[in-house]
Amino acid sequence: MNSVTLAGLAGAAMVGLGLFGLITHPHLLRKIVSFNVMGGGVFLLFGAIARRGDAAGIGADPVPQALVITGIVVAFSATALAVALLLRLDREIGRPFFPAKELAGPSEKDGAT
Amino acid sequence: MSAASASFLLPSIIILPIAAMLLAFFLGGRRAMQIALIASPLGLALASGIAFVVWQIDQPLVYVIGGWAPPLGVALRADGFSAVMLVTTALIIALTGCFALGLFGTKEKPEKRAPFTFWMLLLSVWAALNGVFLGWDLFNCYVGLEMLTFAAVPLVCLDGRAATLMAALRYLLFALLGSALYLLGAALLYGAYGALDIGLLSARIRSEPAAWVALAAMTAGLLAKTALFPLHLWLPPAHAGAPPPASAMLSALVVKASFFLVVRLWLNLAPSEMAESVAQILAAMGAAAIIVGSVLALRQARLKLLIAYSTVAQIGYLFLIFPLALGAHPWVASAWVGGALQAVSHAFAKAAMFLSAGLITQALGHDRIAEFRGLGRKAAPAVLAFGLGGVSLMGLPPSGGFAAKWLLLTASIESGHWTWALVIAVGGLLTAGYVYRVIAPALAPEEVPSPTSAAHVSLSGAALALALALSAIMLFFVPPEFSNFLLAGAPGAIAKLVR
Amino acid sequence: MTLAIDLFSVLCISGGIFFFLAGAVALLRFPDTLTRLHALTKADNLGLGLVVLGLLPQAANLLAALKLCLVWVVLQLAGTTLSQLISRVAKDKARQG
Amino acid sequence: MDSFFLAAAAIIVLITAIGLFRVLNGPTKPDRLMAAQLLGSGGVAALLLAEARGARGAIDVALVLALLAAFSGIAFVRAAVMSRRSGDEWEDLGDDPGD
Amino acid sequence: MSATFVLDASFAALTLALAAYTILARDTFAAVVAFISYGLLLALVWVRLSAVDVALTEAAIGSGVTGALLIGAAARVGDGDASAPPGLKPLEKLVCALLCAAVSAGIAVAVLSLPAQAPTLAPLALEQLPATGLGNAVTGVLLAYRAIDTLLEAVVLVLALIGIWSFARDDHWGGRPEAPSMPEPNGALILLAQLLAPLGIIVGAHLVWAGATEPGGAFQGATILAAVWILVMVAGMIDAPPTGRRWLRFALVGGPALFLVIGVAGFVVAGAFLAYPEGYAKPLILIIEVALTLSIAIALGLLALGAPARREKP
Repeated sequence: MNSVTLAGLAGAAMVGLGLFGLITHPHLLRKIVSFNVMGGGVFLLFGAIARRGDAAGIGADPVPQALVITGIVVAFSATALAVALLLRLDREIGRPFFPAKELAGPSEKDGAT
Repeated sequence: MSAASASFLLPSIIILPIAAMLLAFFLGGRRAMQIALIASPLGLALASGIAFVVWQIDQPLVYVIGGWAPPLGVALRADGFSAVMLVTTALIIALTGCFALGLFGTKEKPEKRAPFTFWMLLLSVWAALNGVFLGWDLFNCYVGLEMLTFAAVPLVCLDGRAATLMAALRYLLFALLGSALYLLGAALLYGAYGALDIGLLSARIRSEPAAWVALAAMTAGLLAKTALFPLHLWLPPAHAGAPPPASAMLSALVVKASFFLVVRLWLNLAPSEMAESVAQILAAMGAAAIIVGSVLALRQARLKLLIAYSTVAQIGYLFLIFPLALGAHPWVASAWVGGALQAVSHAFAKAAMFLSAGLITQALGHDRIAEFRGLGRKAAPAVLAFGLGGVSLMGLPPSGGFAAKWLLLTASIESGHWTWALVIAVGGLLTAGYVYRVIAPALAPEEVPSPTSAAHVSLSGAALALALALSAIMLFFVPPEFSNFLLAGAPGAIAKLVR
Repeated sequence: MTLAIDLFSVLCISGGIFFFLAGAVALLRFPDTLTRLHALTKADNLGLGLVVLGLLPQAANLLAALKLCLVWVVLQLAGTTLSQLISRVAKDKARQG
Repeated sequence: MDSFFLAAAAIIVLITAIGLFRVLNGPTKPDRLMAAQLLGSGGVAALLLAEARGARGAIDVALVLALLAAFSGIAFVRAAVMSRRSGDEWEDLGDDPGD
Repeated sequence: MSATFVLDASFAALTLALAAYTILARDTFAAVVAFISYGLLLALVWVRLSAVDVALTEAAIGSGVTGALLIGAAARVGDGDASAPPGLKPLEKLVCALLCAAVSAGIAVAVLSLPAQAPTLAPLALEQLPATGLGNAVTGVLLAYRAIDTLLEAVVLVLALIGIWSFARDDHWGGRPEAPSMPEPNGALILLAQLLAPLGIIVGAHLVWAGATEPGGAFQGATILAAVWILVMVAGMIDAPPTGRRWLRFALVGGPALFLVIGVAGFVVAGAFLAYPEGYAKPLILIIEVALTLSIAIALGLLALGAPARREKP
């Protein structure tokens, strides 16, 4: 066992934790936070893989590093999108949850026009 | 034209919608619509060009971006299947774009939220789809998928009602979970094999734990995005709640992108011994989707929800190809062609059905099936387009859906997979059931004839819906060469078998 | 000479550790939010300040030394402003409630 | 000297992290925030020590952290003030025991 | 067991503990604060993994801006305990927990089974680096080898912004986002903004410039600029811009558009899309990076500000 494998295992555990939060939390903001924890785990896994690819004296494989940078920016955009949607929804229905009773699809006056 | 000189078409078809989108965003307002309308025929021309070249050279067209060869760089690749999907996408984008003129066509000066956003998202969906269908690098495909999600989610809630906002957020959460799992798998594959290029990976991958975990995670993520049963819960409210042209794009095209990548993973990338053990599971989920989706569609009281559940069912058919298109058997070619035809004919039929549902809703002011009596008189062209789309969905001849299902059926029977053959047949009957549920009352005369006449339905809209439905029908008449074209660059065993 | 510098660094950084510890203890033991806030800010700044001071003679070049100071100044500014903001809101709240 | 830096970095992060854990459950929101702030300073200190150990670029990370340190705190205060204004209750900004 | 391993192990344990707290905490606000700290520790872990470029990104975006966004949202929506639907039953939770544990275990098995001789593209990336004129291989990957991903990502930011704006009310379209400033002006905050703004601009520019040879780059620099911009807005010194303005749209698409134009020019002058002509790679990359930085900074700032929420007078 070395530090790098440990980082990979920690990443694995974080993915599981994030997944658990995403599935079980009814609070929508908690789901969004959980998604970010899960993302952190995936990125950390990438980090361990980059560090394993240490060669030619640059410490870590640059390709996975670049992928993680892209991934972090995409995850931020996703979070911003989800938060904006959540805030709008919260304003409409007054609470940060999906209602317990399943929504009835498009409303009656779904003119769609 | 040599293959090398024509390969510039591949990046071009990604550049075009992106450039159009950036320009439209800058110019704003009405220009967004005009740019989208100008870009779509150009895109169709590019897509046809790619299809023509692939057909001519009879092998995949490859483009190495920036001259940096994989594994360091990224390549794009179009095989027959990609080319067909590109053309389908361009056609449906163009036709739904024209249809949307009635809904989101803007004349006045100040920029309006929903119309402007719609045209921007239309261009973005298109760019992302082209990226995924040409993607030959797992991470490049990830970025494409994310782009698709970010474009598709706001389409769901363009009208801003609480129900659609909820549907959009649920869709977003499912999609993000899917992307995270997909990225996880890509990371593991890179860690194990040092490449993200599908071609290089397929040469290096072995049946070992890292590969199994990676492919399982990616597949689970993609299935969540495709809404394969039992991960379909987000789809019906999202697709039924969106405005009709948006629903058409979402149901016809967007869900196909993640299915396309599942095909890439299991038929192009995974070693066949791995694929064979998973194929039955995928097909079983597909079969369950066909039955459950169709039964749920039968029970819907609202037309748009019925069509959305029908998408859940029709996606199931696509997954039947996995056990049938594997190995060196005589039937794999028909399974492969059948699967591709199903993807394409469903795209046309479903787009036609959602657009006609939009017209029907417009004519009646609601989409409650129970109150459809007399609809045939009020909105005849819309009902006709819906019916023709339905013919293709249930697999009646002559239609693209019939060709697709017939090929899948014969492949199942030849390979001895009687269960799948039975499911295809039962699915067809159930489909006939829910299409009949809509058509029968629509054709019945009204109990109390109302004075209103057929003036409600926009003729151009109906013509576009009909054109889409007829495209689904016309796929029945494609020449046999079309099969060879679909087989160009098809995954290893399938292509070898034919040659 | 290097020994003297190293000794200086060790002393300063150890002092820094002490203040971080003090900050953490203050967070746990002090009775109310405002006193915790103030104690924490001080400990925070002194702790980091001493670490920076200890590292200054170890800096490779002038730019690195400058960056060290910059980090401290920025954090000092941020911490002070934030604690001022929070205490103000807390006071307002106390006045209202 | 290297091992001293290493140990110092570890100790600072551990101390501040333990402080954070102790306070995460409250009593009040500002406490939690300040504890996070303390961990931020600790992290910055650790990064500076890492740079001294030869981790190139760590100081830039420290600089970025320092620049953004106040950011979430300010977001918090602003949101607190806004929700107070709009009449929502902001239960534990003062000294009333929360949770 | 070496001292560094103990350090790494304790960092990993701490980060994991914070992740667990983030997920399991009852209180939403506490969870978000824990998440911010989690991001901070991740940045330290990235430094330990010799990935300083990523550490910078994580510190700036992963922890910094994301944290601010989430904390603002948490303050807005609160716990909502009263309206909470009934949660999962303990048994269902247990099933979920087991499922997630199985996922983690599966990934762990995969991690442990990775080949001892790790495949790497590092030597290849370094070997080709002189052709780009860059000194930082990560920037080489982002702007040369995999430039298409970076281009698409810059477009994704604009797209996410369009998505967020589309959640506005119809009559707010083209207007300004909700006023980002504090209700009453605060002297300390204004002073902070006045001092940090020039510093932030210098540091941001430094990160972009240094990115060619050392850790840093457009995304990290842009985040600092975005943060400074928001700070100045929160201090009330400037207002959020109206989202319908032509100059703002231009600033947003300028970076990706220039990237695209240079990429298309590559067809003609360098023989491939997104290829750079020999000898001109470095200046072109720097131009792209500067343009991207500005566009990304504005996009990130606007993403954090949210949908338009005020009517703009025509």
